[in-house]
Amino acid sequence: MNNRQPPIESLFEAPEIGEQERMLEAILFATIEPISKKRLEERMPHGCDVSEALVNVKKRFEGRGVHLMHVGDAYAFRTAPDLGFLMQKESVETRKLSRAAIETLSIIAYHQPVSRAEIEEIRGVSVSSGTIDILLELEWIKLGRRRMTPGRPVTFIVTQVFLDHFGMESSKDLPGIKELRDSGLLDNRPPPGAILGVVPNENGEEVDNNQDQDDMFD
Amino acid sequence: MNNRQPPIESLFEAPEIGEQERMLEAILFATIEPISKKRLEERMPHGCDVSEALVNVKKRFEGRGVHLMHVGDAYAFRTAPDLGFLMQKESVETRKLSRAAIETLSIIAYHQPVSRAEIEEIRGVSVSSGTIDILLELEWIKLGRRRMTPGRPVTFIVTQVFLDHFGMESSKDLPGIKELRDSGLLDNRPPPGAILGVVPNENGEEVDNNQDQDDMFD
Amino acid sequence: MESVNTSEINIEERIAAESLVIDIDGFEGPLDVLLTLARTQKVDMRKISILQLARQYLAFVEAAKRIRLELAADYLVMAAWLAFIKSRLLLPQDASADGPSGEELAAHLAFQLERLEAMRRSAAQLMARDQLGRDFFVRGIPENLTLKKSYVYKATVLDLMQAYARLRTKENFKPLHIEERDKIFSMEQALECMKSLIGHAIEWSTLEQFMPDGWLSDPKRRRSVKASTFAAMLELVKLGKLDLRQSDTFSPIEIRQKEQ
Repeated sequence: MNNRQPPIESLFEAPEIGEQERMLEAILFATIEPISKKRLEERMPHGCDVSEALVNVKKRFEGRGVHLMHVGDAYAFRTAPDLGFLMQKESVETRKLSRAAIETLSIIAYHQPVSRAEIEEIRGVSVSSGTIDILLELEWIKLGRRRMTPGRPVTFIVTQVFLDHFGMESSKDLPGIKELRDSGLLDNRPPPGAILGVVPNENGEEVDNNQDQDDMFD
Repeated sequence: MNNRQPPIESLFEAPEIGEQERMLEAILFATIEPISKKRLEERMPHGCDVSEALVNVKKRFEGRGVHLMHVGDAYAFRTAPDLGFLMQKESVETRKLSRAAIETLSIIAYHQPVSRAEIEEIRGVSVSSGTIDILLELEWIKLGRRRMTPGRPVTFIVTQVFLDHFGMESSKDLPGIKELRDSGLLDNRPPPGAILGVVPNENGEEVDNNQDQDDMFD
Repeated sequence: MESVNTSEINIEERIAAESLVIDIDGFEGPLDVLLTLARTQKVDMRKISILQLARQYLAFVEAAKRIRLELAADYLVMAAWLAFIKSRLLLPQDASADGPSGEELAAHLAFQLERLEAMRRSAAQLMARDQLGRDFFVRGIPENLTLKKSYVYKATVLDLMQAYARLRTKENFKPLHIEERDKIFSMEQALECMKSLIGHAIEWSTLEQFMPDGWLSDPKRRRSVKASTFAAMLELVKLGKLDLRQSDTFSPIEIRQKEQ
């Protein structure tokens, strides 16, 4: 514990420069935002030479883990930029792909090369850019050749990363429709609500899959 | 600006001690809560001698406006207490504790681990749940181990937040604790005969302290 | 040995006792009162005369009774207890008597008082220490750890196949065709339609009369137009432009322009 007395008398006589530096250090440490020289002068005892003390404090922290930085017209302690890597913590989170993404991916895998319009036709709903972006970012799909039809739409194909992730040598390894049916996957119909109901897409927009809702009024 | 490169290679070779000190300064300056030595070691590059670096950093900041404080098994930078008068802006209005809460807190600090019945015996009155709740809420006390006596009462102990708040490294720093211990005032001296154990609770019902009331926590 | 006579307490003690009584709410139980009384003896807590203290306390209780102050049970329990200690201290020690001697009981009470006083003193010293947020301060601009979050997306071949299977199964159903929208009569349309008609509805008319021609033959269109006209009607009632009535459950709903 430090037993120096607060310099009450300093209202009339400024504390020595070393003490002024200690004061600046404490204020700069505890202040919740960068603080201007004017505000520092207001908070320091009367008669202090804040400019000189600031220069000294800045010098004292040169080359240390924390620097006195000039932020606009204000001052603040900041971690030395070269130590920023200590301030990061990596975290990896496992996420499940959204239904839209996995459906889009499966369409690309089974139908490649396939255009966005074709994906939309198969899914029966529009495909958001977000969905495509996630798949592109994952490097599971990439752009294929442009289709030689009006508008020259881009097509999508799956990548080597995709094949590696799913443990396939080529997209021909994907089970065919017949196999799907034989394995019972095609007969395993999802509950009607899941297909026929109002399904929000990944943007939270509701996509009306169902044209027969008005039955409720009969 | 400091252009030293982050020591990427340090996975295999620890940075020199001066660099380790800079790193500690950066980490400790950046955080509010005290950080345990173990956590510091996790965040520092492999092979660092955190203990030595901590001693050096502590020394470097001695007598400055900001100190490295040792709190329990953790470390934190705090402004020097003698400069508190400069900090009206940062002052946090703390809840004014009741006399009962203050006394209960100090009994827990000096007698820990201590059961509720023991606190009541020392104060000669029952301890309301509200008092305990306030101290728990402030995170100044927490539950300790159950006493291995009949009824297995819970005990209370003070926390690292408590030590941090009062600027103590451990409860050995409690004012006058050595004298109190030497004079036997911290001994658990059971009353001669059973009748002394009878202390009325706040409803005026007599509660036998020897049958620990703390069962209410069960 | 001093005799025990509560009427003999001196004026000073009485005043002290009465001020205690008046202040009773300021005390935290009988031990607190005892400690306050003990301080009036102006001796080291270890040299306190328990006998004298017991007398002081009993006088305090007597005084409280005299001014008919309701004392909490614990004050009376303490009084009984002190009377017991006093009798043990005053009577010659009976070697055959059970339980602790008067001296042992007195010593423990003295210990309790000394301990309570020590704790009070310590509490004061503790609170006088430099405190965080009052005398010393934490970092004002913490640089929190930035979490570099990265996501690993998980999907299996089975997920892929099931998704595809779901889509192919869906193909059995008719996709949504835009031309089917012509079977929908929107609420906006219904509102338009009704607003243009209510000016003429001076007499009660059924709701059906407000439904546009050509919408009632096709069942789907009839459903839609019924629903939207009904909703539009409610809206106009809410706006205070229509009155409505229905004579019985399921009987025709009738509306007319609200009278001005």
